[in-house]
Amino acid sequence: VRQTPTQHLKNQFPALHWEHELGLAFTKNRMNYTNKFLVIPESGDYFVYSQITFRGTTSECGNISPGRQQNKPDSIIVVITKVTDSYPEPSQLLTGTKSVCEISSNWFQPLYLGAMFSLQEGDKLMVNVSDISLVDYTKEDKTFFGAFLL
Amino acid sequence: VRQTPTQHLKNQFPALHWEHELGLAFTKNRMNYTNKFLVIPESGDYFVYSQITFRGTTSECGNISPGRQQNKPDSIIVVITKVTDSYPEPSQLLTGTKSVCEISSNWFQPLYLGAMFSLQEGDKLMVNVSDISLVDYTKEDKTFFGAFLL
Amino acid sequence: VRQTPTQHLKNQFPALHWEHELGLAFTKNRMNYTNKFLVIPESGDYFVYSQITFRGTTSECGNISPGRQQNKPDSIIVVITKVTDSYPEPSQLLTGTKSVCEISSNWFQPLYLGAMFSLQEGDKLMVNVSDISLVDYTKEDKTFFGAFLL
Amino acid sequence: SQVLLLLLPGVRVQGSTPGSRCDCTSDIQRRYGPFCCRGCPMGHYLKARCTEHCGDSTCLPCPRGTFLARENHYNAHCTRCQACDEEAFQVALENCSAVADTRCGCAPGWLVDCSVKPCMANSPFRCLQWLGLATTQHPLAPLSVFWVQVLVAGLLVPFLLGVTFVYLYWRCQSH
Amino acid sequence: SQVLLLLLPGVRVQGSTPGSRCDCTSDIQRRYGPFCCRGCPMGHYLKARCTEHCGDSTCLPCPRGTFLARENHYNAHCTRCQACDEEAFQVALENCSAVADTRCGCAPGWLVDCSVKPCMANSPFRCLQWLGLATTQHPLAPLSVFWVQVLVAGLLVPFLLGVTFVYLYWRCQSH
Repeated sequence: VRQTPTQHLKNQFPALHWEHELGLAFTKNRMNYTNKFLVIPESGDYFVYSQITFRGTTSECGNISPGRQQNKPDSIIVVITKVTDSYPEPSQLLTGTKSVCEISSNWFQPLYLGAMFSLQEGDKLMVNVSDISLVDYTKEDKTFFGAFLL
Repeated sequence: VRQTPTQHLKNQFPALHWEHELGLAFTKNRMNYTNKFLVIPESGDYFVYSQITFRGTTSECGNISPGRQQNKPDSIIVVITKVTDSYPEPSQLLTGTKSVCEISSNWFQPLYLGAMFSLQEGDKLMVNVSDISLVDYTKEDKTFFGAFLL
Repeated sequence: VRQTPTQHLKNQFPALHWEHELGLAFTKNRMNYTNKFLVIPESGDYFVYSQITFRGTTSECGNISPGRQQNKPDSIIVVITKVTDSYPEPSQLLTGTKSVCEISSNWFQPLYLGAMFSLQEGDKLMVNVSDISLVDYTKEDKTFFGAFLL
Repeated sequence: SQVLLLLLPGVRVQGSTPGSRCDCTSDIQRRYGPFCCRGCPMGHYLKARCTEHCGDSTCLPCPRGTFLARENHYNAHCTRCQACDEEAFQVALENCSAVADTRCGCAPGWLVDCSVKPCMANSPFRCLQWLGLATTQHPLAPLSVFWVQVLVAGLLVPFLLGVTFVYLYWRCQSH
Repeated sequence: SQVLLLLLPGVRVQGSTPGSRCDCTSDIQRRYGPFCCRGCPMGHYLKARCTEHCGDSTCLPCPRGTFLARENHYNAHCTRCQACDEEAFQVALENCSAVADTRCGCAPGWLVDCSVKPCMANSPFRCLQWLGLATTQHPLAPLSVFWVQVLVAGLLVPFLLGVTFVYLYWRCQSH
């Protein structure tokens, strides 16, 4: 499932939209993708993974002037979230969080996540990010999201 | 298996304690967790993975003063180690090592590792880190450790 | 498959050579390694992964002098590439790309990649890096590359 | 290899108010195969589904260190409580209970210092001692020492020159 | 669970010039089991192999948003077109077609500013407005303005005082 990000959810970080048919993206064996969610077709143990490449121009924190106080960093966060019928609140399965305080004119870096979970048929997975405008969506080999039954 | 760190081993980096029953953590199919070790129930090929989120206040290295020499960085290290009856010394399966020289007032970042290994029944896996006090153990979706039979 | 890098390919980034028999490295079930390529023995869905640990001495970008302009960062890039008989050009399956602008005297950091792909019998996988001289090939637990059939 | 499941003694069957209508369409019940079951209350997880129409699910209390804050659910696992970051001098303002997560914060007399900008709801934070505010909050960063020197040089030198100039001028006039 | 494959109506069979020799050794054909098949043209992907010796493969046009730039291939998937980085003010100089990827660049009057050093073929880049070059390309960073002031104050003031002092001393001696 490859990535075309649009901002949607209210209370959490915005969720990403994904391309799920073209190029390297595919869904098979009844794994379904609808409106930002991967839908689990059958209960079992799944390996869930994602990489998000973030990029930005320099942060205020990286601005070095003589006699400067140490600034607070910005941050980049990616969360793989599960939404399930059995409980009214989404739960955070995986979180990648990194501080950003770069002194260069611009920066770019990936955050990778992957782990095994017991999921139920009908459970839905999505990827939320702290700031969609920082996500590098230009190439499908840099930003991706997937899951497979073990 | 989720993480509650306590320092124990002498000669290597300290090993982490893990929560293996509550929340997202679980063991099944005779995979066992005892005293910081995942114990391999049957010989075979396993995918072993872990993420450790480190966090700290600024390092001396990041202290910028005019005409300063370039300092040596601190570092954060995570090692997935195998202990086996067939050999008296533990062996390092996977290592994530990163230099840290942040100019911000504090920093946080994850290190992720994952790969396939042929393991024997009774082999034990543990996670060692360079400095337990830098490990963010507050939430199970940030710091985790797992293995599954392929 | 463990890593002994030599520079070879023309138009892309240089490809790495790998150790595929000694230590933790192994090939089995007709998965073959020849001349920098993992060769896919049978069509199917594979999980492909790699970690490259990069290290270098400080970059010009990290050189902080009072009144300095913000410099452009260097970068470290790792690409897992597929070469197939069915198409005359290689295709990039996974890319990890990070800017580097460290103020310390030296730096080191890993880039990890992993995802599932539908591959055909005879497809070949290789790992390319932006600069072989920055790759830390000293220990097999820091820099590795692998794939397994799901 | 198979999963080992332990039957726990002391199981308590939970349910909502007896006699309330049961038609599987309201939030309260949920269809599991032929039956329509009532959900579990907060602080409990679903151990087994009901075995008769409009029956009660078998729900067990969340183990210590876990919680579930919502009513009428069918979750088979309780969520793990977060731990407070002792390295950042955080304290548990409210300990985790079976129905609510730990609430981390700063002890009285300590200041919440958000670790990132912008500061969001669950951003990491540190606790700074309020008392020693002048020293810990804004310790004299080594860099401002540099500025003190510049200031001294920038003021003192002209002042000294000025004094010398006035003295010489006065001596010159007095001859 | 099995994969669902849809047979698409309106399939077009592709092939190279009829009558050209067919011996599976040249680049043009490729052996698939007993048969030797012709490859697909650019802009098409392989839907099904030929069913007779030296027959044509069944090739379909690449869906919108994908492309394949090379001839006589047997690829079952088209490559996805790259997107231009709008956050970096990039524009598509050439939109993606079935036979060529998107070509990203900067609009007329904008400057390509490579984001990394050394700058390589597909290095990330930003577009800077050319017009305001003096201000945007190397805007006099606020920082260096500051240093100029320090320099002026640090040199000029002692110099002026020095000159006044010498002048007065000279006048004093000459009386």
